[in-house]
Amino acid sequence: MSLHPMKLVTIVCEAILEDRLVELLREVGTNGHTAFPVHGSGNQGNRSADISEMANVQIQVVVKPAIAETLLNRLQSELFAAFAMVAYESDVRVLRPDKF
Amino acid sequence: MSLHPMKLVTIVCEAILEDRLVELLREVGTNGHTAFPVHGSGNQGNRSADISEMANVQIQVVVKPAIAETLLNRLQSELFAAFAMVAYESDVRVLRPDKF
Amino acid sequence: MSLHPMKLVTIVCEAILEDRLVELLREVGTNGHTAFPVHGSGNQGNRSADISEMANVQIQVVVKPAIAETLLNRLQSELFAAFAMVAYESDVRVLRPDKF
Amino acid sequence: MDFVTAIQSNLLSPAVLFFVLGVFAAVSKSDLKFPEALYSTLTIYLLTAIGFKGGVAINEAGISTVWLPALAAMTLGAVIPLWAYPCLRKLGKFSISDAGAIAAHYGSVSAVTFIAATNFLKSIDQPYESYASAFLAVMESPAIIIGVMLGKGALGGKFSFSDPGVRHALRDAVLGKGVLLLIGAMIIGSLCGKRGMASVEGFFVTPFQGVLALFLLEMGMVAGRRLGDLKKVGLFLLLFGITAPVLHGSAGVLLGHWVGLSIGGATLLGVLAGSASYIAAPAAVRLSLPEANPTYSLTAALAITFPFNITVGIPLFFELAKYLNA
Amino acid sequence: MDFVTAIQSNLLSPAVLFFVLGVFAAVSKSDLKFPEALYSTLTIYLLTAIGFKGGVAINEAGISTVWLPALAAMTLGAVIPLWAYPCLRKLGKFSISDAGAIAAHYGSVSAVTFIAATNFLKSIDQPYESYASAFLAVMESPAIIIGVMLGKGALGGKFSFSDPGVRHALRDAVLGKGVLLLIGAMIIGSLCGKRGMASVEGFFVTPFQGVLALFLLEMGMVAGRRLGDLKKVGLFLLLFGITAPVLHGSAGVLLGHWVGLSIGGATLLGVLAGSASYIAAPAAVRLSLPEANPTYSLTAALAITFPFNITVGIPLFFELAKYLNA
Amino acid sequence: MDFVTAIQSNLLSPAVLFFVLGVFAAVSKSDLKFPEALYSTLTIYLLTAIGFKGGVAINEAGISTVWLPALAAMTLGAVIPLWAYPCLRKLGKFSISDAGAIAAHYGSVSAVTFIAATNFLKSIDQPYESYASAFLAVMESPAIIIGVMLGKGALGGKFSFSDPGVRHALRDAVLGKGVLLLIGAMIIGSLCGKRGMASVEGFFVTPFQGVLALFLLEMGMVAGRRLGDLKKVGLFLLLFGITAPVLHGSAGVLLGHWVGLSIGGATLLGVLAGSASYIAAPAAVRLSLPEANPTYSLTAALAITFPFNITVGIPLFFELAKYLNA
Ligand SMILES: Nc1ncnc2c1ncn2[C@@H]1O[C@H](COP(=O)(O)O)[C@@H](O)[C@H]1O
Ligand SMILES: Nc1ncnc2c1ncn2[C@@H]1O[C@H](COP(=O)(O)O)[C@@H](O)[C@H]1O
Ligand SMILES: Nc1ncnc2c1ncn2[C@@H]1O[C@H](COP(=O)(O)O)[C@@H](O)[C@H]1O
Ligand code: NA
Ligand code: NA
Ligand code: NA
Repeated sequence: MSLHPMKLVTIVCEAILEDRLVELLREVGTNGHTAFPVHGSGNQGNRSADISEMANVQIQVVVKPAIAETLLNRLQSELFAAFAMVAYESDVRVLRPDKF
Repeated sequence: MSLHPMKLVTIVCEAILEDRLVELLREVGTNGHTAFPVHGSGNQGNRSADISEMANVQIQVVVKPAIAETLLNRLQSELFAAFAMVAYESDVRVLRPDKF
Repeated sequence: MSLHPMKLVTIVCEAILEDRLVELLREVGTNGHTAFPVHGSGNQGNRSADISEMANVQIQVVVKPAIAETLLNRLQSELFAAFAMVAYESDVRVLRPDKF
Repeated sequence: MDFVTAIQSNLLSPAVLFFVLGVFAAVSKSDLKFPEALYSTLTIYLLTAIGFKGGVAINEAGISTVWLPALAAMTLGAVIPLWAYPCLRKLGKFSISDAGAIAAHYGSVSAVTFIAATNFLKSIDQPYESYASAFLAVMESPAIIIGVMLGKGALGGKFSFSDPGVRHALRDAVLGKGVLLLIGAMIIGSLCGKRGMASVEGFFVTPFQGVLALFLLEMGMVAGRRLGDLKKVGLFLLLFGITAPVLHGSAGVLLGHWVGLSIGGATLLGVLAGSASYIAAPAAVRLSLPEANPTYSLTAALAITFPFNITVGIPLFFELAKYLNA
Repeated sequence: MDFVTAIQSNLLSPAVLFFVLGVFAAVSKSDLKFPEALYSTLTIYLLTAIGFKGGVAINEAGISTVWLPALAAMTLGAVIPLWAYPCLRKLGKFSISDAGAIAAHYGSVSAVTFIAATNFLKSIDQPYESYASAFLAVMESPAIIIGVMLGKGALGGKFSFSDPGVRHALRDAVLGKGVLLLIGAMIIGSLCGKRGMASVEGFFVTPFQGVLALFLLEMGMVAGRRLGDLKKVGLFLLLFGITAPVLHGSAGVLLGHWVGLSIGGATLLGVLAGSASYIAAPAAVRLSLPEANPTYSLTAALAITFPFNITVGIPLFFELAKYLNA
Repeated sequence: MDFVTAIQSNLLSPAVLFFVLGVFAAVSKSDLKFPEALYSTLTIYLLTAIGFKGGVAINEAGISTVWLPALAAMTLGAVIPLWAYPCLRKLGKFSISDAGAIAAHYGSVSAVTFIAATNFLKSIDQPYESYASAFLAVMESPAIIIGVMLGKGALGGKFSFSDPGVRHALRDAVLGKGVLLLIGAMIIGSLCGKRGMASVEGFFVTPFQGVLALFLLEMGMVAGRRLGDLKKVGLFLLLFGITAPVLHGSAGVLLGHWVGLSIGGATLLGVLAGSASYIAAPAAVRLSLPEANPTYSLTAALAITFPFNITVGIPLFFELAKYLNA
């Protein structure tokens, strides 16, 4: 078995942004994503998900390192200022590198 | 405090596979798992979770490195071909190594 | 783009502990958290989330390394013995280090 | 009432109009979305209610009245995949497992289509055998089992009952949530009879038609979201998705007429035969025939045959039943 | 019945009392929590039911009766943000986008407040034009569009229709789930008429008032959880949250009286004008005016204006309508 | 009607049969699963409905009629853990916290068992004091508080009211969702009276018995999934899970008879005393007595005592009440 290094980018943001984020993901060249219904808290206060307007979504995407960088840069320049969100990157290893 | 390195294996797949995957996890010797209801997209198209047949599940399991390898190999040989799924491995650190 | 190393602490525990954990997070100085409704299994048996008493929650928090250590230590001393739970730490990189 | 009036009366029912609204919501990319828990809840409710009502009706009618048409229905369900499979293989050029999977879906039945048909009959005051949901219950499983056997290569002699996939299909065909709720509630209804019905009528009967309307709103969205997949399934499956319900449905009406069902009852048997499963079959088939591409069967059942039956099929089978009886 | 009796009768209704219980549950930090799926389900149910009933009423009354008051309602919804915006800018010192966002919320309407008002009227046996939910349907969108245009800087000439934010708002104002369900169900109801209503009455009418009570329990919790945010929004918005409904509501009652609505109908138009949206507007405004702080508009609409209307506003507008008619 | 007929009539009710179907679904590993949101929704509905109806009944009967039997009920709930605790310690060899936890569950009450009992009485046309749900409301908390105090070592003098665990239990026993909904809805019902009931009857009464049947289907699955845990809890707890309801239930019937309740009312007090909590108690106890193993109390309450009461207990207590009254 040989494992290949990839980046996992995790984004937590207002659920209302989901469609727009998925579009952005496609624009930077990702092949898929996974979305989690979540709630939480942060600088913009509690997001308790009691009503859909206050729900969050976490989006995770496994990508090649170059794409991770583009993605984070675009989040920074286009969305960080106006929306409640966090994003981070970490290292993962996959079996089928050409899938991502 | 001393932290001990472990592997975290993450599997995203069709929700219908959940029971079968949990069985497989047990067979390779894991002690527990965590499951998330998720939706997403990938090579096999959108999995929007609007009906249960189109829902995904993410399964995460903290394991000793040797088990991670066995697990990923079995996923590769038994499930990757026929089902919509991704799997990856990453490094984590735990306080109670004998729990895993 | 410059990325800054942070720790991601992941805690999976009985859903009933959620409020208490969030309080503890605040006490150790975190700025936010993300919570996932999950189910799973472990040493304390199946937690199938069929009723809310048997549901789990996963809490993830991005923190400075020093806080991660404090947090894990407090979990160990205050909660590990009495509740069904696991906790682990991993490395992530963020764009806005002062947010965490 | 002729065919056009029948179609019209069907199209102007709340159920069908809410279905259309759902398709519109999906196609126009509205942010309307039903929580998955609501979809499951509505499914559980509809299956339980229809099963329970059918059981009470069996209790009233007596098993001696029910067994013959039920057996006919069951046989029909088992036979449909046997002819559909070679047709899908030869004409449609589908792989063995894909052909088996699609055959399983079309031999099995759609509870919601059946319920919509009972609503249609009720709205035009056409009586029907109220134990007809027994047909629904017994038609779910046989086709799934036979379809999976075919998809495993039964015709090529490759098939064996010890195959885990086949055993899984057998289990799921009998214990899957659709069958379990229908048969379970039916047994309960037949044990409780009228007295039991009196106590739960305010839940299983009073709001039933409105719940169906709400469910069809969701089904419209579910179908609408799959319209994009129509391109992927190819022209043959598009045609199959409309021809199959007409053929199977007509066979069902004929058979119903032949075993002595009323116009309403024969219509319902036609609707069942003509419908394709999207609750019981997909789950059972996915794990038993993992090589089969679920996009084919699900798109055909959900985005072609279901809308066709809901709008045109139901009044069509009704007209046929009327014609046979005249 | 004078004002005090009207308030009293309103306060002692199950709906309002369950709202109070919800606020208590939130404030006392009880572990009572509605699953999000339940909140969505109740919203879908209430919007669909009210739309459908309104459509049936339009079918009965004829479009010739409905168009004038509906047009008046729509105009009122469009005008409110035009006066609220400068007031929020000048007196409240809000930023352009915040002022536009708040104006959009207050020009648009709250379906639940409307439903609570119809319940109030029913409970005191006060008749009203049952097609009044058509006003609800047409008042949701215009204010959102105008509020977003203002928030984008329309008054400073900075605004353009090709702005993606504005186009998004236009889309959402027309295809957002609130509007889509209301208008869609209304069209369905007007196509089906009484006959369709008969079949789904057991779902859309029988349990309706009880479902509203349950929903208000949840709304009480939702509002209660936001009481802590009152500190953040400042004194001006607190005052605005109470003054605006009184002013807008009175204007609505006057206008209703003027276009010939009955006491009940004028009350409902007042309630609509006085209410602030928390379903349609937040979603549309958030993506169109991302720089606006949603805490302002949501707290004002949910934690101030909504409770005010539910308890005091509804009987107030009713008394005003009665007074005008006397 | 003798005991056998009573049991039979109870076993053939939709509610009990759906419970059996649920157990079968779980044991046969069917893929039937209720979404968690549905479980919560049904719980909220049942608690609210039963509380509201009870409140309306109190409004009718007057507090002067209700207070004595309610006080008796409350006392009974407080006394049960006081005898159960030493029995669990001495005979069952349980740890201090486990014994306290189990005692809390058995002193507290199961709303669903109570509701099933009212359904049973209704189905055999046996009248009962309709304010009896007040007993349910006042019996939830005391036992939890006393059980937690015992589990914290109150008998060994180790207990203190400033202990955070105890304060948590006090809070939860009063503000936990079960108690809050029951008492809250009861107060609302007693404020609204008949007039309020008229408006929400179509939701809180009409579908009530059917909703209970659906809920018992889910409870059957929940109990069925825990059957495997029976091995873990040991023989003593198995016996306790059947003996305790019989003893407590008989005491309840006796006490009810003694304070002047009718046959139906005494039956209900017996059912309450004999039932074990699985909504209020588990949540409160888990955080207050974290060292207690929740498998013990939850398995005993859910997988032993609940099925026993639903099937045998209810007709048993009814027969006893009849016998006392003869
Ligand atoms: N330090 C953190 N760790 C994990 N999740 C976070 C953190 N901070 C914020 N979040 C998540 O990101 C969302 C938006 O954060 P914010 O923009 O800080 O309000 C929150 O509602 C949380 O779900
Ligand atoms: N690059 C990716 N990053 C994160 N999740 C993915 C990715 N690709 C696929 N997935 C998830 O895995 C599921 C199956 O993927 P696939 O087999 O590619 O269709 C998708 O529905 C997603 O939930
Ligand atoms: N090895 C593991 N990997 C991932 N999640 C786990 C693991 N072990 C336990 N868990 C999660 O933590 C919860 C409590 O674990 P435990 O205390 O071992 O029963 C379980 O219900 C799982 O959701
Ligand atoms: Na069929
Ligand atoms: Na308004
Ligand atoms: Na008890």
